[in-house]
Amino acid sequence: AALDDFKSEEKQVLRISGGTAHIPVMKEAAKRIMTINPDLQITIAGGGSGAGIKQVGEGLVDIGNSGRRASDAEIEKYGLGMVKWAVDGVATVVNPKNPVKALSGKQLQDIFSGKIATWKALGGDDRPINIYTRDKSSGTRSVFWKKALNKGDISDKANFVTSNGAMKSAVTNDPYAIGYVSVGYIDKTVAPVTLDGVKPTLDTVKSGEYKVARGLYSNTKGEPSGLAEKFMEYLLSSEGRKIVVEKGFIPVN
Amino acid sequence: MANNCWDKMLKIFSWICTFLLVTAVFMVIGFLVVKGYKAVSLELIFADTRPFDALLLKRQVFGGLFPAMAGTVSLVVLSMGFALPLGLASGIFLAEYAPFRVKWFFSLLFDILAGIPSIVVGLFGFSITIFLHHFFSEQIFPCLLIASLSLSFLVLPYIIRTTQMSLESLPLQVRLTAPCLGATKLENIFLVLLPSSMSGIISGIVLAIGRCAEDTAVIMLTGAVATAGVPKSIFSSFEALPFYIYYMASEYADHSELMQGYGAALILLIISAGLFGVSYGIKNRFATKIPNRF
Amino acid sequence: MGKKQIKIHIKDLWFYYHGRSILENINIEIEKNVITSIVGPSGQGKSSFLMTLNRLWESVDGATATGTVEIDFGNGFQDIYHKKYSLSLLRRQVGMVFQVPNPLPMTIYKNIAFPLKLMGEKDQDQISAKVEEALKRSFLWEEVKDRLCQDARTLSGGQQQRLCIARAMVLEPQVLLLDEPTSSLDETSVRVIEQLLLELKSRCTIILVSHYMDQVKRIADNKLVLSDRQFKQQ
Amino acid sequence: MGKKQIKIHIKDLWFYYHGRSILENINIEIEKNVITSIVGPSGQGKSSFLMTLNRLWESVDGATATGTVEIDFGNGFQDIYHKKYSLSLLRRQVGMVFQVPNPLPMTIYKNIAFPLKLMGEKDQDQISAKVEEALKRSFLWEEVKDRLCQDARTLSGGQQQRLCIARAMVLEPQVLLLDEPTSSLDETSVRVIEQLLLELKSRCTIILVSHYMDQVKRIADNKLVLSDRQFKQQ
Amino acid sequence: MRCKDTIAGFVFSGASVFSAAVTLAVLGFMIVLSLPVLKSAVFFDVLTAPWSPDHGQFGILPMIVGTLYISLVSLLISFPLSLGCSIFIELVRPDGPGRLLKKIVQLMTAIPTVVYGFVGVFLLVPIIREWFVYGSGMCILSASLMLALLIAPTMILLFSQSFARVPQSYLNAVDALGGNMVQKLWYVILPNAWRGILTGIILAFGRAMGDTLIALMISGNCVALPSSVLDSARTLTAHIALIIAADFDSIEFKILFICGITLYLMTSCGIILARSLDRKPG
Ligand SMILES: Nc1ncnc2c1ncn2[C@@H]1O[C@H](COP(=O)(O)OP(=O)(O)OP(=O)(O)O)[C@@H](O)[C@H]1O
Ligand SMILES: Nc1ncnc2c1ncn2[C@@H]1O[C@H](COP(=O)(O)OP(=O)(O)OP(=O)(O)O)[C@@H](O)[C@H]1O
Ligand SMILES: [Mg+2]
Ligand SMILES: [Mg+2]
Ligand SMILES: O=P([O-])([O-])[O-]
Repeated sequence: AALDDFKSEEKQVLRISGGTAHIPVMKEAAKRIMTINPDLQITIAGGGSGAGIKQVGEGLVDIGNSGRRASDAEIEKYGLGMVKWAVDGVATVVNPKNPVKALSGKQLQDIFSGKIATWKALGGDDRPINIYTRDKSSGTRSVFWKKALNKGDISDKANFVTSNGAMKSAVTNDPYAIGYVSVGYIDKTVAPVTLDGVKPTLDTVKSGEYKVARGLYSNTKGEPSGLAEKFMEYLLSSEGRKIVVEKGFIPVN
Repeated sequence: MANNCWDKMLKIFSWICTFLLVTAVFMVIGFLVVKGYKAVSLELIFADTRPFDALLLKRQVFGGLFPAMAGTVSLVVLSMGFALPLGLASGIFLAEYAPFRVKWFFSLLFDILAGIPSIVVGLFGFSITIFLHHFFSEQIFPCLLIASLSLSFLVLPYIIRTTQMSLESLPLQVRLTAPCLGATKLENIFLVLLPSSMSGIISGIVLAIGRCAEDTAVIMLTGAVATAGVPKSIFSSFEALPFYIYYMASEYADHSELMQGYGAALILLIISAGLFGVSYGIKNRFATKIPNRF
Repeated sequence: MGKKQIKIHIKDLWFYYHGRSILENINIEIEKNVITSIVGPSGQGKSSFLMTLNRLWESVDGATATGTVEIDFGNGFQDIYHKKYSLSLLRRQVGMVFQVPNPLPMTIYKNIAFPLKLMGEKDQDQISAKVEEALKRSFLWEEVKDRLCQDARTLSGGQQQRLCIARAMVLEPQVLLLDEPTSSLDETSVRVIEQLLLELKSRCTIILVSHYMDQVKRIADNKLVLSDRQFKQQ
Repeated sequence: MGKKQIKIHIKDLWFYYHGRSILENINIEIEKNVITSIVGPSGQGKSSFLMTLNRLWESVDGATATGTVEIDFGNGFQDIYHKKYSLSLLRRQVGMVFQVPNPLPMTIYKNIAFPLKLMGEKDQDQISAKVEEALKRSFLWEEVKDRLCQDARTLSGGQQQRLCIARAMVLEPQVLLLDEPTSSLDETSVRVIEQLLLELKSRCTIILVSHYMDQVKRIADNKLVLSDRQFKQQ
Repeated sequence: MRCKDTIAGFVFSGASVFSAAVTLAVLGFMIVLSLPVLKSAVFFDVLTAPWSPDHGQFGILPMIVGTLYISLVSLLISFPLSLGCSIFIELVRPDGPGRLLKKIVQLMTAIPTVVYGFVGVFLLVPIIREWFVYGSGMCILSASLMLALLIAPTMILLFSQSFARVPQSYLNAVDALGGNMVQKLWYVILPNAWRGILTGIILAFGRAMGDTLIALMISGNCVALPSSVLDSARTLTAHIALIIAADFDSIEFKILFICGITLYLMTSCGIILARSLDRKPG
């Protein structure tokens, strides 16, 4: 559907919450829709993929985003309708000042489990490694944990942040940080880490070379309807796909 | 002399403490002012929308503070709308009606309420919402209404206690004036006692407003979100200034968003200090202008 | 002087604060249209006694009074402590003025109009006529007629006290209770108020608590001395 | 009477509150081992004058004094306003007693022992000997010897005042300043304290501010009248 | 008239019963919602185990320790500072600066917590990281420093209030006996004002424990038991803010109410203690 479809809508509210990787795209789409029809109000909250699935399932929001596929149990329990509208990777990131820009999978697991505790051991400064992680609700975390860490431990000394955005700014601010964000979030304020020789970029994710990849989903309770349906259609429309590209993700065909 | 030496040390200690505290405070304020003053402009608030259009709600503001400020204002208005009548009535009850034991017990409860961490009040509000959503109506979500109700619980004890204390501190003579002329208890309260203690009550209310405008913990659990635009109904989520600052501090995307964070923090600081000044002014004005002969 | 007329009969009056007796078994009579002064050391219960005459103690925490107080408001003696006796009626007929002038936090005009409003008077012309009359009678009209809309608390102490007397007088009470009404005032104000009381005597029965023997000598017709929870007539 | 001995020389003393002068250009001498009384209307600066003699004004907001006050503590006249003059030394030699007795919130014994503790005295035997002596000297010993461990605030007014005098005397000051020390006491207590002062006269120079002319006549050797910011000897 | 009066009485008492009920409802609601956990066998684990949902461990001990650790350190920093400042205001009292300091302290009460958090993130955290050459700078020390500023006005105002309440006659007595300022403080002011001081400490401690934003923003929020002030830690309040997004049916979510109850009880005990101190004449 094109933007014009929204013009005819009555005054109403569309609630969106969940995955934080989705937020830039959601914000942009909302902005365009609300400009076309100021009567519409679209509210966007974070919380993480887990929260998105739960909240939409409970009927607290109209659209719940997730950075992972909802589990079969979840789909069954809530009768979710899913739309996958982008492909994304999860990249390990460090501060740009950090000389360590490549790691092996083993090294990465050892860092996150706390076995390797200083950058010196990896050829960097003689400073402890500050690990940043997300809480259990995060889809980014569950993908990273499964595909990059092979379900290895994450040290309990890790600092917690609440969103992809927060992860990025935490790593930007801390020269000795290591963390993980959605590939779409990478810009020059954080440096992606080459994992087992593959650099996480849009291209390597697209080509399937970079393994830590996932889809970005928007879920509704039951099949989408009303404004939520129009919103989803808009995301999949050519204009929506342009936004997806603009914000650094790979639109699905 | 040993004596003098101790004295000097105490003086030096107190000067050092003062110096440290004042420096720290000025560092906090100065840091915001130095970093944030450039960001403060109409554009910070209205972004590229024309202020006039925004104020008339003709157009949505994106990337500006306007929705957050509008959210905070609605939040303050609503929560004071709940807390004020309730608080004044309870304060009047405690001061004028309650027998000693009841007064003792209730003021203990209100002191406890004043001490409850705001996040716990937020948790309370949130779980009430979920409860209602499950068992009452699918249409109840965390929203402006819920947030302002929870906030009103947070500031309720302040209003109750200031009302009670201002009423109680009135001298017996003032209390007896109207009864002497044949007034009933109610007439006495509304025509004499409340007007006489107005300055104390108002400055308490202004401080409560400041608390509403400032609190983050309650609203982040009860409906404040990252993007919502100007709230259109009391049943929708909303943006708020303090939550915006928190959000920007943890996940600004680029330099311009960071600057908005600084600007927002500075504006909130100015609003809070302004409210404080107003409350202070009210207290002083009433205290000095009208000679208090009682 | 003609035959003495009695205005108030007090029989067997006891007064307590939190169960501690302040006045015990008071039996006295108060003459009509004269100034009766009450003197005695501080803390003996002079103010408390006045409060028994308009039941003001009922608004004070911990105070109790027992006994009968009969006042003749023109239709024979009636016990004001009787259950059915209306409190607001009583207070309209027994005015009271305190030691420290206590204007209400409103304009001068509204201060005087206040008791009328409480009575339910609605007619604005009537009210303003009565306000003017009360202010004139208390020698205050000339001083305040141009500033009736100012806050009453901006008046001087003596003016405030006269305002309070005018406020008490606007309902035309038959009994006026005055609790050390001049003790916070300067010499000139005191004289003006004493003059005023002497004028008022013709229309109401005045009971005046005073610390100043001079004053009592100057204006009182009768003197009651309170000591040891009892009155002694002198 | 033998030749007069001078204890205090006051030269060119000015005293101010917030820049407003209270005492102007005072030049007087105070005789040794007699009772000098200071009289004058209220608010003239009598208390302020006493405070200039032990520099107590330095603890009062907005007070300033200039000039020289020379006291002979046995080794010639020394200017107590000299920069190097130790404040605590001075206050130990110039005792002071206030109008309202001000016992500290501790036991009777500790009240008297307090100045000794301030001085750094550690020897308990010495302290208790001195306390006993001071109490005896102020006629208080018999009354309190069985209750030394009670809170001093349980004493009667007169006893409290004698306690304060005892406390001031325990450091054996050579000058004793008394600011209306009997004005809050009953007749009997007043007499006892007057008696006490006459006794103390032999060991210290007493300066007594008093409102009561009778008292001044009874016990003072010299009388200074303060009026218009100046002293007039009478 | 009578009728109006009675109705008003009912309205007023109704309002206050409602307000009082809110206080109890907050506790009641949390107890009801955490009943499943309270009843089950995990309850004891909850208070002692570490937090590791991946391994099925839901202990809040690290958060309790974190809360106490951060509040205590902030108190340790803030108490001497506040004492010094109130001595400055009430005892040393240089004319101008004394009054100015009081104004500044009163103004401080108006600074929003989120502003302290914001400044903490961008000013304090980098400084701490560079000075101590350890960790990320998001640590107990950073949070405590900011909290110390937050609670200082509470203490300073209460301290100076109770200093000012010491009767002038006591102070005069010490002055006239040649005592100096330290002796005055030690022998007269502190013995008389200690209730006020203790009340101030308790209330400030409650304030520190109850604050969410500062800890959430700058203490790092890690779930390990902290072992030094430079370690990152998580408070109960921050824990609530972080976990609130969890599934409503999960144990994690129910544990939040245990956190809430813990906070509620800790602050209420403080209030009751402070009140019982305040009631007796000092
Ligand atoms: N509200 C009150 N509660 C308890 N006791 C009171 C109260 N008001 C007064 N009293 C006590 O009742 C006694 C009589 O008080 P009252 O004010 O009648 O004395 P008074 O003769 O008017 O004294 P004064 O000359 O000082 O005005 C006093 O001992 C006083 O302590
Ligand atoms: N702390 C103060 N600040 C400013 N002015 C003061 C202060 N104390 C006293 N004064 C003023 O200084 C003047 C002298 O006061 P002082 O107490 O010395 O008088 P006094 O002769 O002892 O009076 P009294 O007989 O009433 O005790 C008075 O006019 C008083 O108003
Ligand atoms: Mg009286
Ligand atoms: Mg004096
Ligand atoms: O916030 P997430 O995208 O990591 O679920």
